[in-house]
Amino acid sequence: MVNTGDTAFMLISAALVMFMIPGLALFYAGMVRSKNVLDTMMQSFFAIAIVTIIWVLIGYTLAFGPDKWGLIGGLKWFGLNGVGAAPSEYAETIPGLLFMIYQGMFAMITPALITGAFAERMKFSAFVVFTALWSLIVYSPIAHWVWGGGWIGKMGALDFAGGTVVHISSGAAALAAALVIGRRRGYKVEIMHPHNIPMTMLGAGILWFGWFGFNAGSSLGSGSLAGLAFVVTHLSAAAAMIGWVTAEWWKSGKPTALGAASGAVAGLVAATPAAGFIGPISAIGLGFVAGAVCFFAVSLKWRLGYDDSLDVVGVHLVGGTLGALATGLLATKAVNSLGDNGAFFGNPALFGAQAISVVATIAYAFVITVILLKVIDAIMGLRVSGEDEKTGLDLSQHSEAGYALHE
Amino acid sequence: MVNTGDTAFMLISAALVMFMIPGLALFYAGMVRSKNVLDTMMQSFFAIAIVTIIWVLIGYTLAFGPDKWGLIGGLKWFGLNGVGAAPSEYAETIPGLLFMIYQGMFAMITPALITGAFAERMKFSAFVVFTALWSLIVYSPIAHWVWGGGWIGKMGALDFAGGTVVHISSGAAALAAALVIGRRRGYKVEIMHPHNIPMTMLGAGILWFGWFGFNAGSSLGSGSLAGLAFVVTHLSAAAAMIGWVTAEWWKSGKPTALGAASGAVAGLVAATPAAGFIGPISAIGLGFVAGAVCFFAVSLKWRLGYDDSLDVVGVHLVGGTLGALATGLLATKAVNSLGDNGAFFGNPALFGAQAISVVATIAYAFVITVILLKVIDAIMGLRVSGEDEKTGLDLSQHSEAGYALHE
Amino acid sequence: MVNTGDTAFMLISAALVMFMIPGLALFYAGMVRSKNVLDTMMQSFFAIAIVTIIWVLIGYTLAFGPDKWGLIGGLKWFGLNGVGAAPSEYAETIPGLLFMIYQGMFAMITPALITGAFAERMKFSAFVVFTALWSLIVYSPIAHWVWGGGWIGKMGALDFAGGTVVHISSGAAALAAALVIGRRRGYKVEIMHPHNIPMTMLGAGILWFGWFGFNAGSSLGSGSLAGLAFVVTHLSAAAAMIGWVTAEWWKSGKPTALGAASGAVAGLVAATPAAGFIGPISAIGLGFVAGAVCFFAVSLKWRLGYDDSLDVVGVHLVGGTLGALATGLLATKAVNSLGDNGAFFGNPALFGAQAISVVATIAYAFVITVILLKVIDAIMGLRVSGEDEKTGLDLSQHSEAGYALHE
Amino acid sequence: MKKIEAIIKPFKLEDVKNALNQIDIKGLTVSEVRGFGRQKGHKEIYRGAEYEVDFISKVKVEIMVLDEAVDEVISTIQEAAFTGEIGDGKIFILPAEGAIRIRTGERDKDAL
Amino acid sequence: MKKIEAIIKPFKLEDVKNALNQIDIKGLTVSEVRGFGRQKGHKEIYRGAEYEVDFISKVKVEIMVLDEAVDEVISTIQEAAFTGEIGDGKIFILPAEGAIRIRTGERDKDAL
Amino acid sequence: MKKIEAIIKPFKLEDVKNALNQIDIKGLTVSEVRGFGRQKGHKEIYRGAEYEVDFISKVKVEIMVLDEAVDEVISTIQEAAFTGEIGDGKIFILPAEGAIRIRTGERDKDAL
Ligand SMILES: Nc1ncnc2c1ncn2[C@@H]1O[C@H](COP(=O)(O)OP(=O)(O)O)[C@@H](O)[C@H]1O
Ligand SMILES: Nc1ncnc2c1ncn2[C@@H]1O[C@H](COP(=O)(O)OP(=O)(O)O)[C@@H](O)[C@H]1O
Ligand SMILES: Nc1ncnc2c1ncn2[C@@H]1O[C@H](COP(=O)(O)OP(=O)(O)O)[C@@H](O)[C@H]1O
Repeated sequence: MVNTGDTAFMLISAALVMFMIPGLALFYAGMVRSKNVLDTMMQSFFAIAIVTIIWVLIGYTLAFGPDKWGLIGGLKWFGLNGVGAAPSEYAETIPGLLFMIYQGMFAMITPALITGAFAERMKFSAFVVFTALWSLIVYSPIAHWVWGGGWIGKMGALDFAGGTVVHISSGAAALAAALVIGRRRGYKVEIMHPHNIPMTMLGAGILWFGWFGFNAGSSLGSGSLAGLAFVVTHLSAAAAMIGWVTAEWWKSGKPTALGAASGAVAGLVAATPAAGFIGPISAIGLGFVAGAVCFFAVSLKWRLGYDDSLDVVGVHLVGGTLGALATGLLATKAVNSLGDNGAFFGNPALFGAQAISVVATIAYAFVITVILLKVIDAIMGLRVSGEDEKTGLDLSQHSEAGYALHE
Repeated sequence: MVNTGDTAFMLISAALVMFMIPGLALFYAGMVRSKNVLDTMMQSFFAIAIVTIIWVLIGYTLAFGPDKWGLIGGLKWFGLNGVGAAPSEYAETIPGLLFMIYQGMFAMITPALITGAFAERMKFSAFVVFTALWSLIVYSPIAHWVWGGGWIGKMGALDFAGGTVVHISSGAAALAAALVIGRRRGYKVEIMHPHNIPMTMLGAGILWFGWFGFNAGSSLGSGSLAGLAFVVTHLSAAAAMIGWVTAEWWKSGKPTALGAASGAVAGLVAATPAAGFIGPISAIGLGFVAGAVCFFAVSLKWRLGYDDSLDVVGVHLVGGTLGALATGLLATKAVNSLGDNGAFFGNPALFGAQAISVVATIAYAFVITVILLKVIDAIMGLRVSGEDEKTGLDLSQHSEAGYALHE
Repeated sequence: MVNTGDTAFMLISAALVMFMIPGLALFYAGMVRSKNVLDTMMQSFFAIAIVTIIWVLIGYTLAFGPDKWGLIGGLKWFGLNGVGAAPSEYAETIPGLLFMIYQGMFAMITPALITGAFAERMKFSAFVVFTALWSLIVYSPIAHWVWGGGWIGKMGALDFAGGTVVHISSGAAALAAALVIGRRRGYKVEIMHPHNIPMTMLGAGILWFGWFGFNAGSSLGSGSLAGLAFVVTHLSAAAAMIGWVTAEWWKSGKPTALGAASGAVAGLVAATPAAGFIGPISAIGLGFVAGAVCFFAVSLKWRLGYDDSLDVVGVHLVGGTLGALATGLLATKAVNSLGDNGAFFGNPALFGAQAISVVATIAYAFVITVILLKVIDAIMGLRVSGEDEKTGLDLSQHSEAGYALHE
Repeated sequence: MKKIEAIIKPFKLEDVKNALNQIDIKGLTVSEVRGFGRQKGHKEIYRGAEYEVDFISKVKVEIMVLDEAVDEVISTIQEAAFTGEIGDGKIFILPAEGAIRIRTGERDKDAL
Repeated sequence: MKKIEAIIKPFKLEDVKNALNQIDIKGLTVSEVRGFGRQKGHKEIYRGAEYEVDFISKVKVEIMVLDEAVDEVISTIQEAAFTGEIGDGKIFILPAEGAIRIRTGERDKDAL
Repeated sequence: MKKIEAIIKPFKLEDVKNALNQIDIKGLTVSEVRGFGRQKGHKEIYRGAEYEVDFISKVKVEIMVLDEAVDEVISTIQEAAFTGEIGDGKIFILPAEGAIRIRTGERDKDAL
């Protein structure tokens, strides 16, 4: 039966997750050069549009429809047929439509996260095709595996709010994308300063705010579990900000604002799979480690030579993996009796399940993304011309300039 | 009796609608030249201040007080006398004061929407007087007609969240204002680039987020109806983004970021009257059409020669009219038994009622706005001097500069 | 017992208060010179990080643990021991962890408010140490006095949402900080324009939005009291915007956008202690006076010669004091039977209690802040070198630039 | 060869560019500047504090021209940038010794 | 007639403008520039990657003056812009051939 | 003494600076400009309205050099800024009469 309190919380949580996407647009756009600011923002905005339509027509039923062989959902809810006021089996106190759209917001933000990897060089048309297909072929299946009655969920792996489904899948896809599309012109030669760090910080602030809807909302109702997830999320973000800034203060001699913003996001990512399963003090530990580790992870790209423009791999793949594995260690039924115990609480099996879910998600997302991009490249080309890249994508792809001459 | 879940949702919804106004300020301000950025933002901010005071003192009772002749509310709740903790007859599960302030947020944003039409040239003092009077003489009566027990509501016309009350009224007033105040200096000669499109996109993101409070909140409680309105709103916005961008891609050869943001807003506008009355698939259709139609509508101003600076007519008048009429076609009791069936569901009478409500609202808002502006012009002057317009309104009206020299 | 509606509202309220901090970062950062934009933002962001950790480990129990001598809380909840799903005695319908984190958000924003006083010249390392210690030695005790069972609350003084705890304490600390750290180089000689007023206005919009969580949320549940606090907050902000702008229009001949934003914040501050205790019409009066008074208060710094960079004293100390005293006049059991009557409603004793609470808070916060800063100065130095100050804190403290060359 | 520098009001830039275009000037370079001169500045107010700001936004147009074109360029700018109000700006003439087109290496006359 | 160009530290602009004002210089034009010179640049750090940034924010002041005023203008700027630290900047002197006030058509001496 | 002004493509700035550095040029000043020339502008579209925008972002590099260094500086810039496409930009040579280092009062050769 629909409960007004649960529904109120889930309505707002859905709105909050949607608000994360403009937040992400700002977070990313502040880090690119000003000639690419609009293209970067528009990729996030347009991901909303594309995925919304795909999700309501078919993505939702593929993810949450009746399970087929543990791999994919059936077509029962094709075109939202039968999805309405009545609660679904997944959340028995909120309207079925609301569960559908809440899950849809996750489907939207996931491909938007990937855009950070190929920022400043992908053709907008290729981006559109890629996002549509990726959502169908990568996102919906993985969501089904974990949350829709598929094999990962059945195996007993825990993912409270999308550590594997959202962050690892997009992070692995980002790595694939960075490798397939290649480096930006001038990478490692020119200095590619973030053009507007306050914009990035505002984006981080919006992300943090919206993440409460993302993680606490994943309890699918209002109550103690939501409260726990809220607290774990916040503590992890705060601790990760300290972790990142401490690491860079020690390493480069300065605490940076971009580092603080990045650290917070890393902590939010790491908290995502764990939020409803671990205690507050564990959250602080997890966050601190995630912040420091992601700081070192983003510098890997310089050594390994791939150009993941905005560090989706270092933050989302690494942070998400860390969070998913940490859940296998730190989870405890003491805070959530519907959860499970992790290795530190006497149940090493959970860690195993977590590790399998991580590896499977990375492998699937990486391989399918490579194939998808290669096919798109062959058919329509992935990358703008060198001239267009130098001019900037705002002018070349959209005939717009982000900022006009002062008047 | 006050229900905590309903009240929780309405408290946050009221906050979300309020947040739309700074969002609107950014949406508009990004599109003006940098010399007018503060004046543009301040008009939206100050609309909050002016209308808040007017609304609590008298506007609320004029709109929602006991009906007089179907035309206006009585003075029973003058100065909020008798408005308190107890629920009003309009919303029986939330405190009366909360219903009052929730409705007040609608009253505030409506004149703020109009400011886009006369941006970059109206005297700030004239704006203040206009906004105060318009709220009293135009907004409160129309709100009464539709929602307060007046003739439009009695006639059976549907307006879920303000298609007529908010968007058509402000859109018609915008057309009147653009005609009365005349074009900006240099219109069609100089290039008047938006000075900061990322700012406009952030504004669109905030508007979208807040619109969930606007439309889902218009169910005046938490539950299935709010869930439906939420989904319809989101789908319409997403589909309209695609509609607008597709139309411009086809017409001008490029998909633009400003187009994506504008399309989303057009879809939100079109969904407003329909949100609680139509199904999700209808919402996609409505949104797509609204996006494409509004794209063509905004270019009308170039042909017809009036200067509606930020396209209030093309987006709000056209989008609102489309949504109101579409409600007359697509509404179905299958999704909301308290609603009605539209022409496509066997009840052409609804379309008639919708059409009458649209025409009446346009006529009333347009005529009264023209008269109001002419009177204000005669008494105090509407428009800044040519010199002030060239200098910019920030310096001439406010002695401020939006942006300082880099230091 | 946990109520889903109350919990839903408090979850979102906690998120809203957290969102105020990035809002504050923007509000402040828009007013500094562009060379200090990141340092200013980062101080607010980092205050979240530092205080979160301190709060969960020890600050919460010092503030809300079992009362010791009316002065401080005991260590019962050290490290959140015993704080979990069960409601605390302070809020019986929401999870204990949620009450803890909601209060934590107040603890975070309070030192962030102070940063406006020493903006553009404090060493980042000194800021970190100061914030950590201030939170422990000043914030937690005052919160205990007022809300945690301490002497001010027992005396019968009212503080709905933190007029003394948040605004007076931070405002008094700001005055202390401005005096101890001294003026910025070039103060009164160079023109120190706000570098980006639209950023400040966006910040004000976010603050206003979040303040609904701050004030209405302070009813600790969803219902009529929250509705009242919401309305009082909004009306006070709107009226204060008019009060400030009217005063400056009369005094300097122009209504400014920065004035509108500042006035709104002043009104929000003044409403904070009063929100759940006074009626709507009183709120309009309070707001209007607060706006006008704070306008004049900010100009005091020019006469008295201290450099409170971003007017924390004029807005938070003055506005908070005004609100706290006004509560002693305007409070009435007619709107909240659990509140009290003020002097205007036959109970002058309340005004006395309010006055004592104000004086005690100012005295304690001021004196301890002076001592703290002097000690920190002696040990590690408070202020950046003259060269670093001229270069700007972004480069000198963080090796970052807020904005890159246009490309 | 001369270098002409004109400081003009920003909203006159389109006019000046178009006028120069019509007399076959094929290149010019523009930058945002702030000018101080007879045109009085403006008051700015921030939280009640009033500042007299002397600097006014202007645009600087730089054009390299052959000696024979100098007069025409000057009179064209003068006409196109004229409003008759204080602050219309100045045109400065500086001697120049050469010009090179980077792409081709062409020099002087051929480089313009 | 000469054109004086001074590259100075941004926070010295007010001082320089006021000093020039006192010796009766009635007009000048200012722009934001980035300088590279002996003053060492600074390190910037973005997500752990460190960059040595050579360019430093400076302000360029341009003043057209009559020959007889050149020395006074130079020494005034020199004094007002002086801090004694590396990076105080330079003053350049360029020959100029004429000036025109757009509003009136006045030339040279009368145009300044 | 000469003043060299080069208008180049923005993404070539690092290259030009480094190349000049290698021939021992110790100072230069850079500013953002917008150029109009043979390189065709671009279309911009705002809500369906299309505009032909003629101005293109460029960077101006200014260098004071001694007469004997002029040729080397020019050829260095030419090489470093070259892409071979229209819009690579120009180098202008202007006569200059002197330079002063504000910090020390050194003049001309010693001031550079
Ligand atoms: N001596 C000068 N050197 C350089 N620029 C000048 C000089 N005098 C004026 N200017 C520039 O010309 C602009 C217009 O000058 P102003 O005296 O205000 O008006 P007018 O050109 O009508 O006499 C100034 O804003 C400034 O940028
Ligand atoms: N040869 C030059 N040509 C043009 N500008 C120069 C030249 N040398 C220096 N500059 C400018 O002067 C500024 C100050 O020069 P710098 O060598 O750093 O210090 P100082 O003036 O104390 O010797 C530089 O940032 C640059 O803008
Ligand atoms: N006569 C001129 N005076 C000043 N600047 C010029 C002139 N001609 C060209 N420029 C500048 O040089 C830039 C490049 O010129 P353009 O004609 O586009 O290409 P190219 O240098 O390859 O011939 C222009 O954008 C403009 O900034």
